[in-house]
Amino acid sequence: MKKLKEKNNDNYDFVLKQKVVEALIFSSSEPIPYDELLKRIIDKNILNQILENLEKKYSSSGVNLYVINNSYAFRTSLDVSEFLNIEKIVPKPLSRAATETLAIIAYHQPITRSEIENIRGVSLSRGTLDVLLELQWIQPGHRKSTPGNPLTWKTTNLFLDYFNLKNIKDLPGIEDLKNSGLLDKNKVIFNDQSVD
Amino acid sequence: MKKLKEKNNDNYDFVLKQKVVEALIFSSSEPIPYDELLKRIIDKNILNQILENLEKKYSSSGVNLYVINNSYAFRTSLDVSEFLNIEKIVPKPLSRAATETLAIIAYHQPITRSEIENIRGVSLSRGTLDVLLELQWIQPGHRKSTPGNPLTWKTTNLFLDYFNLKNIKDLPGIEDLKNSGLLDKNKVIFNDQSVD
Amino acid sequence: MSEFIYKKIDILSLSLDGFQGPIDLLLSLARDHKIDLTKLSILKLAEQYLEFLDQIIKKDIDIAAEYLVMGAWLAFLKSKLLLPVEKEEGSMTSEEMSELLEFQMKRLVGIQKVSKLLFKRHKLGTHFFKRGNPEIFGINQKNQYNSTLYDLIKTYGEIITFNNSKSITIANTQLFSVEDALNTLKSFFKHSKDWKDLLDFIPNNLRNKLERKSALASHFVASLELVKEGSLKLRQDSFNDNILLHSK
Repeated sequence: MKKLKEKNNDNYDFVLKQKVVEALIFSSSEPIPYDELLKRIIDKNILNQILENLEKKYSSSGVNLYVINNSYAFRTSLDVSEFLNIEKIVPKPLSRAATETLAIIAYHQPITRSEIENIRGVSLSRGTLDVLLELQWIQPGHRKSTPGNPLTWKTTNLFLDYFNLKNIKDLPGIEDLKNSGLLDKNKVIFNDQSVD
Repeated sequence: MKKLKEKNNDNYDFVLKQKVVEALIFSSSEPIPYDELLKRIIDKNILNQILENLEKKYSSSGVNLYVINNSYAFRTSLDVSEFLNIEKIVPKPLSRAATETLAIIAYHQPITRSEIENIRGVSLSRGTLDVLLELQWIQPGHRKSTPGNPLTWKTTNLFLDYFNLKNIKDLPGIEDLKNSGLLDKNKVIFNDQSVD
Repeated sequence: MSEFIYKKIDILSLSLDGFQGPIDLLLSLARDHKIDLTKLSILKLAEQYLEFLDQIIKKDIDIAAEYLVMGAWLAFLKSKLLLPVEKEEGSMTSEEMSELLEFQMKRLVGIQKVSKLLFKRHKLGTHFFKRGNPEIFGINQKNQYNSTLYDLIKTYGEIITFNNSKSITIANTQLFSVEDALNTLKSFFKHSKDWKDLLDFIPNNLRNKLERKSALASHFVASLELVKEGSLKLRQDSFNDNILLHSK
């Protein structure tokens, strides 16, 4: 009876250890070295058994266990990566110029290129609008009926989708920005200070 | 013979689709919306079946399938949380004003700034909404159709994900608050307390 | 009574760090006396609040200001509670007001409770983890950017702030220069040998105080300058008398 109980405990312990290894490999930002795993599991035999189990468990999944240089990582399986056309892309922030331009278009649309330049105080480089166009976050609007009929720019539905906005009107206004602390009032120098 | 082959094909197709969904969710660090998955799978019945299978398949693993507001993500299981002393992100503690404001937005959403101020009895100091916005826990909702069209605030899916919530109804104690009538944000004594 | 006041000051020091505002203070007063919110005597609470307000007004007027709205409201409520019931059209009865106040306090207690519950939950990155090494599928888009709404509106806020601080326009001032005053005095005394009051040089069409002050100051400085040069005499018979000028 006692033995059986012990055996059950052992089994529980093993299952828990396997879950720990699985979670560790999953959450690690880089392939996790065998030695690192051994530090938690202590027993080599148990760890080897766990890794073998996991390898088997994931072999027919959309994600497989890979061994790289004696380190372990989960990677999308080749059967589906082909299907999904996987490219490793490192997400990067938009450039400052592009973010500023996007923000100005979002708040002032429809707006011409020279109006954007006026607000930013610098001329727009060729690539800035291209980046936003390629992302399909902006699109040309109507032409303005001022001399030269300049083209205006406005945001797209994809832009709303990406930033999770239902409507362009739902962007916080200047007052909201002030109230939420996004506009640092101290930096603003009012030009209507009256002297008494 | 042909029939059998077709049947086999169907089955192969289903298995492949399941692998694709599994790979899609597994490879992402952020929750993937149901609609995004549906774009690849097309058939709702098949997708639902796949999601059910995956939920079951991972229920006793070190990694579980989480549903967050109709988006899907793999997260390490809570069973092993105490054994995963990996690099934890120690969150910078929020100010009391910020935690209360977050709770008010979460439980009363969508809610305007002045409604938040009425509930807390003090005006929102600058920087409070700013912090929550930077954490991407809140986002602007629609504008209210009352005079001035004030902006409302609501919580994001990242907020739900962070606090391990399936959806807003899953918020702790929300039923009690609702049943005792305390979620009424319109009951106020003093209307305009905020000094601007 | 002195003990009572001591306690109040205790609360005052609390209000400087953890405290947020009037409803919080009411709650704290209620909790101090271990009172069930539903059995709360609004009248007693109002009295204590007003007494507290009295104390801080003496100590720190700035903090007191934040508590005044609630104070005024409670004073009004107190007077209603003490006076015989009189039916006024459209105004709240004291019972309704007490009820509202109680509701506000309970609602804040509720929120404070759940906000604690919320932060006691298992948290992502502390108790459970996301995929540490995500792979990104590039199907339709080549570039994956991780811009957030926060980036967008913060950037816009910065542009607006920057533009505002950029456009400082200094208003044209209507101030009198000493140079102009010198010229006025010189040309006047070229032709006049009389004593002349300094105030007579101030144009009487000046609209505001500042301009008048400036005109007076610059003419006075100019006259001193001319005295120093030796071309002018100044005379003031007694303090507060007019200052008289005469060419030398």
